[in-house]
Amino acid sequence: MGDQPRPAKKTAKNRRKSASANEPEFVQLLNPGGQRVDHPDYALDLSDEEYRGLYRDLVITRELDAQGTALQRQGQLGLWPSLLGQEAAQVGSGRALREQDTVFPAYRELGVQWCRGIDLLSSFALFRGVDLGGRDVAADRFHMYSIVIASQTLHAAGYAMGVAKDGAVGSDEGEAVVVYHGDGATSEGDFNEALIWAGVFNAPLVLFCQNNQYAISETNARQFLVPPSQRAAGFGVPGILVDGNDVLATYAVTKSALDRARHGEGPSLIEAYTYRMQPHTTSDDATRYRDEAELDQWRAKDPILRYRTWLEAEGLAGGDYFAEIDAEADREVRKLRDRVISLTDPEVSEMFDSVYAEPVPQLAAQRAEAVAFRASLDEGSES
Amino acid sequence: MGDQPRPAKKTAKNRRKSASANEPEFVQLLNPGGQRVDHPDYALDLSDEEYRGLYRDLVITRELDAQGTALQRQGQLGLWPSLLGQEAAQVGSGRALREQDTVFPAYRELGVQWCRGIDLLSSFALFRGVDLGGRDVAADRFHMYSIVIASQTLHAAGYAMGVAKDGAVGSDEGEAVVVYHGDGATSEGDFNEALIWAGVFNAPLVLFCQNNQYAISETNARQFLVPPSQRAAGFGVPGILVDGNDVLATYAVTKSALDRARHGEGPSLIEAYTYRMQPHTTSDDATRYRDEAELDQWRAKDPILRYRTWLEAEGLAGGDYFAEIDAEADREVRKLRDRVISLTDPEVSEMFDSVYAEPVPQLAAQRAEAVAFRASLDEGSES
Amino acid sequence: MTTMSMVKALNSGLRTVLEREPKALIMGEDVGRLGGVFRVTDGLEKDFGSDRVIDTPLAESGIIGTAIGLALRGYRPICEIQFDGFVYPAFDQLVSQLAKMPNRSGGRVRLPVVVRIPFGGGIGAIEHHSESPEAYFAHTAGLKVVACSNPNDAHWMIQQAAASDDPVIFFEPKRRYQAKAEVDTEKSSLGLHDAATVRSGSDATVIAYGPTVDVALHAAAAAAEEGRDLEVIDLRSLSPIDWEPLEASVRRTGRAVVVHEAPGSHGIGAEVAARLTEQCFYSLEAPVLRVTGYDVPYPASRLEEDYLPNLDRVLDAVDRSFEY
Amino acid sequence: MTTMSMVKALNSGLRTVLEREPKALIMGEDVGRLGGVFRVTDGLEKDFGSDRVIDTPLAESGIIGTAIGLALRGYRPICEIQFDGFVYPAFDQLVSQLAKMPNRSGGRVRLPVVVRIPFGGGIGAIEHHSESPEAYFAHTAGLKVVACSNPNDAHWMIQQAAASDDPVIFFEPKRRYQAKAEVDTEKSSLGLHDAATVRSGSDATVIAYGPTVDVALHAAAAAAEEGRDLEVIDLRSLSPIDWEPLEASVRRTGRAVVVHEAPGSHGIGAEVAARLTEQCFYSLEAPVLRVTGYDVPYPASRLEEDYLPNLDRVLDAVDRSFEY
Ligand SMILES: Cc1ncc(C[n+]2csc(CCOP(=O)(O)OP(=O)(O)O)c2C)c(N)n1
Ligand SMILES: Cc1ncc(C[n+]2csc(CCOP(=O)(O)OP(=O)(O)O)c2C)c(N)n1
Ligand SMILES: [Mg+2]
Ligand SMILES: [Mg+2]
Repeated sequence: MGDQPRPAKKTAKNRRKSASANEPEFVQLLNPGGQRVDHPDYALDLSDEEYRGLYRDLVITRELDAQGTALQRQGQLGLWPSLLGQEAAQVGSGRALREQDTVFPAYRELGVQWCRGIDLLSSFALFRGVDLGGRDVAADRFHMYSIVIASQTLHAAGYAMGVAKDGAVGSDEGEAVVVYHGDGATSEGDFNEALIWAGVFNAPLVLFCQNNQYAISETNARQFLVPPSQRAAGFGVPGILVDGNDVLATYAVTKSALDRARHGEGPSLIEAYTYRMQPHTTSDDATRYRDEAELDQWRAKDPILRYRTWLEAEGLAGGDYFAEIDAEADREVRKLRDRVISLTDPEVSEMFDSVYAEPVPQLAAQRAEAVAFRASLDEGSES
Repeated sequence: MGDQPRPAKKTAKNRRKSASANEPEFVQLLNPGGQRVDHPDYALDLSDEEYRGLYRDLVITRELDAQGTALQRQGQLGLWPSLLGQEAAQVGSGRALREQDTVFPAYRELGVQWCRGIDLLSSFALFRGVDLGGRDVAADRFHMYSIVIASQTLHAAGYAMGVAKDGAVGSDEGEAVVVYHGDGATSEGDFNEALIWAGVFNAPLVLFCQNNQYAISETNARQFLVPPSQRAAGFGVPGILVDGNDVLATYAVTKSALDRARHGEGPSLIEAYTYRMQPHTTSDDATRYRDEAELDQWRAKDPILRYRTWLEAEGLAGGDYFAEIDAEADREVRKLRDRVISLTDPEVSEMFDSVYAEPVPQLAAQRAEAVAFRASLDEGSES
Repeated sequence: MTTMSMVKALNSGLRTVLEREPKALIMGEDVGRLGGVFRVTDGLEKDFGSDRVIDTPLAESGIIGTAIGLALRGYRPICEIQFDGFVYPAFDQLVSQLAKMPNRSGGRVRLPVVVRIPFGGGIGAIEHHSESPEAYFAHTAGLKVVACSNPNDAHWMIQQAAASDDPVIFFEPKRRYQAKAEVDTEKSSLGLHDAATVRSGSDATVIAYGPTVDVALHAAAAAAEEGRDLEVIDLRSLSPIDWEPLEASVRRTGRAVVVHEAPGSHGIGAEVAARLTEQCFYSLEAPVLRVTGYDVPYPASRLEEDYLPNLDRVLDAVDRSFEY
Repeated sequence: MTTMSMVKALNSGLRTVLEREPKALIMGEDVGRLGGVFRVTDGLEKDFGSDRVIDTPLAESGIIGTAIGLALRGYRPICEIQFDGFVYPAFDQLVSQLAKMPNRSGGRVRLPVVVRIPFGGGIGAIEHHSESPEAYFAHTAGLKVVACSNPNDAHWMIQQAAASDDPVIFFEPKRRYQAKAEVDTEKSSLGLHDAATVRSGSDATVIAYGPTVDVALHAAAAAAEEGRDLEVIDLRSLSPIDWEPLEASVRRTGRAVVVHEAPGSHGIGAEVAARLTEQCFYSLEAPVLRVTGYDVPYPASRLEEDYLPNLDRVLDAVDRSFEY
């Protein structure tokens, strides 16, 4: 089996077939049953290796995320916002990124981070409370997690303006910027301002909305009458709705939007229609606002299951490969787990040392006081 | 001539004819040449008296506004934001309002205020600096001027939610709410949040955007790629673009949107395409950013001239009537002018008396101090 | 008298408000079906309907802006800001509109809006979930600002805030949410803007509010063992501040320490110190000292114990006061 | 030495920044073709192009949010907020992002963003055009806050702020914009965060910043005629405050009066009073007194002379100080 494009087998028949009553019209390349469907605007041309790689990413992402939940339950993390169910949205888009592209995440983008090949420890450190999520964002081209909803959309828009100012767009080597946000985020003024800025300044920005149906307990009905993918056009920004549980579709759609951006053709918005299978975070009790029946519906659309089915049907991978990936995931999880557990508490002084680039005398005095105070306590407890 | 609808004379021929290269596709019922044009969605059914009344409103509004500018130049006002050129947008929409409707203005809506039959003195008092624009807004159903751009759009959305909560919609007697804002205002987060709120809560709100082409010195190009009337749809809110210099069209379009709202059919947005013929305010120097040629283009679209031409052609009014209105405008202007000039300075105590409903001891002490201080100065200057 | 947590006390207070005042509304993110992330509004949507307990879009400026509009229409909205650190997107609507509109109107418009904000640290949370933004609002003319420190106050103050015709920013110390204490469900002896002497003493006055009242009380208990008799005053109202009992206390004790979680510089403690010094200059044996958060962004949770004022730091300050 | 207005001094300072620092940008509403409503950026778009002097959409959160993004990309944005009262929609981006992101990153990210804010009253303007919001920012850890009071400082401080790798909120007293004074275009003797003794005296210390420095100097001149020798210190930096010269002065004079336009309660004066009292307790002959705006929203312009601290109110406070 060569590296030619893998078209859907029964184009006309499969197309849109999957759309059930509660599914919108979206770009889909692989239906929940694991069958390839065609889309006139989105072809796919991946190598077998790449196809298998997506599976690996999906599985490892899911396992690492599950470990986040486990670590929180074991008291090793203060909080964990699970991405369960959203793996395809994150892996598809994450793998569509090129080396030179830059990511602005929200706070649930472990899968994207994984695809970028960045050490994931920082995200666990953040939720363990040993630091605030600092990393070398310039080297990583993956910015810090952003907790204040939608605030990062403006940072990304500004950054993308800077990319354009640098003349770093206009060719295949151009840089694109992608910002992740949720369905709830679209209600914040900042998100809408980001659309305006990106549009007016023709910034190479892709806004990637993971519409996981919920903003904590609130459904889409409380955020908008018309989905974000349709709102974008009103800002002069093309909007695309994609099956967020279809890793091939999210990959194809994101790649096309990124290419548009890197060639200087401006911003676009992708709405990945997906579902948050876990509560909002480990602090949330989702049984208060949704029922098992709804979860079951979405279980049937599981992004990994359908992809695995297709890989098998295509003969791209089988039991051995899947077992190998499971084992690798296990190793990754254990490695990370050990590192998380051995993360030690920060020094008191760290609270003071990064506030300003140019030191402030008053802070030096406070630092001394806090350090001395801790030392006196530590002495007290030692004696 | 009876009170039947007055259709355009040469329907097919006139329709859209007026749209020149730099005019968008908008609802127009009267072209710059003063000829009636038909629009399939917007009929008009006014009495001769009402048709004449619109002319009266247009002229008086223009003259009162000119007096604002004059008073500022004479040092009687601190500032004046002229509406010159926007009379049709304000009078058309203002006259479409029914008694029970409520208005949230920005800061340039003298014409709407006139149409509501409210004492205009408050707006002059505000710009004279004798108070902050307070009025009995509940009785007037016309709220205070709002200076912080777009902030009033949320107040109006909330108020309209309240109207719906009160069950005061759903019939011809239903209440509608209209909020005025500019083209620049559409860039603020608040404006976009107002669209979301109004949509999600199906509030009886009409957002009336006077697109006068400028936000101080900045043109539309710095605010949006796609005009506000098209943005609205992305929020599930119908948007309509209307010739803002055509009093008949702004009337018809606003009436229809208000009726929609009062019948419980939800919000809509009207973009009245018009032009600010004066600088932003009397403090602005518009020669720095626009030229006479542009002004000339818009002079040719003058809202009053075209309406007068049509009235004459229809035989609805002639020289005598126009002279009579000029005389009335003159009387109104002089009456108002005298009242503005005799507005006296407020008492020092007024700075303190309305801050809280329930008094605060510390403020009472500060009030006493300020009053005593002023008294000592006044004594000093008397002796 | 019944024993309950602050969350329950707030919940029952809000329930009473909704029962008695037909124009009262509750609005905010997740306040409906979920009952709020802290369950303060638990069960209220079920009992009063989603027309009175409103899950709003995720936009804080929108929450406050539409609450103002609802108040203009005669409603009395009680807004919840989910966490302290998420109030800032609403800042313009709070300080330029809610605070100023009644005065702008010459007193013709009143805006009976309550803005509930769970605040402060000590719960092991991530960034933006442990802020103490009260000084921003206390410095804003036109707002009233209060903070409850115990279930009884919470129960009554939320009702008084809802009854006020002025906008009230209502701070709830989230690390005290679950601590139980007695609530007198019959009547309240204090007004919304009264300070309360929660422990009498003669040697020095410790002034606190919200989460640090408990810290101050513990410090006073420890000091008592060392033979020092501390008076503890719960400010309760940060704007206006009820100066009389503070001044009377400091005139008696001659020493004062103010305790809050917010960074010290330009915090509430500065105003308390400045004003008390003005009013009690001859009585003071020592400057009014402050025990506060440091002038840094709230740190990662593993450092919060070092950031937060605690019993030892309060006692240290008392000692320093006695060194003068 | 040349004589120029503060507007011209800022303009030439900004021009120098744009010339020397290729990554510097100017952005805001109407800063381009119009040159800003106060003409501070007059001619800069013409000379440096609309790619470096950027007219932005009308949205303050967007201005600061995108400036942060540009800074993350290596640019050094200098943002203009058109008037003090319009900074609030940007509050979240200022206090939760601009202030905290460098610390969040563990110092790996620096945000060299300057936010210019024309502030204060006395220009006969309508509501929201005369605010003094400096205390909000001074209370925010992670920001630096300065205010210039004269053309020479304006000229140099804007360049120093632009050169700083920390975010700087830069307040410009708009009622002093047109007053001319000498500017040393060769060099500056002061750092961005230095306080300056602008008049030496031995009887009492008057502390001011921005627009009230001029008021304090006039008061000192008037006091001199009555035989009282006032020292006047211009704070210049509100965060951090340069405490040393203040403390040294107060130790000498034993009396201090702080003057600002913002409401007194929880204003900058509270911090100055509290801290000076802590540091100079034994030297103070009287409490540090404050002459400030009242605790009300900025009034209609016909009342602003009554609201603003003036020469007489400063002298009154000095008199009161001497009554102790
Ligand atoms: C400005 C702001 N307001 C409120 C919150 C509290 N909060 C955290 S996550 C969340 C819901 C976000 O929903 P969505 O944007 O759909 O993202 P998701 O969590 O579903 O990925 C809320 C309300 C916040 N972090 N920031
Ligand atoms: C939040 C805010 N930012 C800036 C300003 C300053 N300002 C006053 S009017 C104006 C332009 C408004 O343009 P637009 O909305 O088109 O209304 P127009 O004046 O043209 O009627 C600006 C920037 C303000 N009043 N409020
Ligand atoms: Mg979501
Ligand atoms: Mg405009």
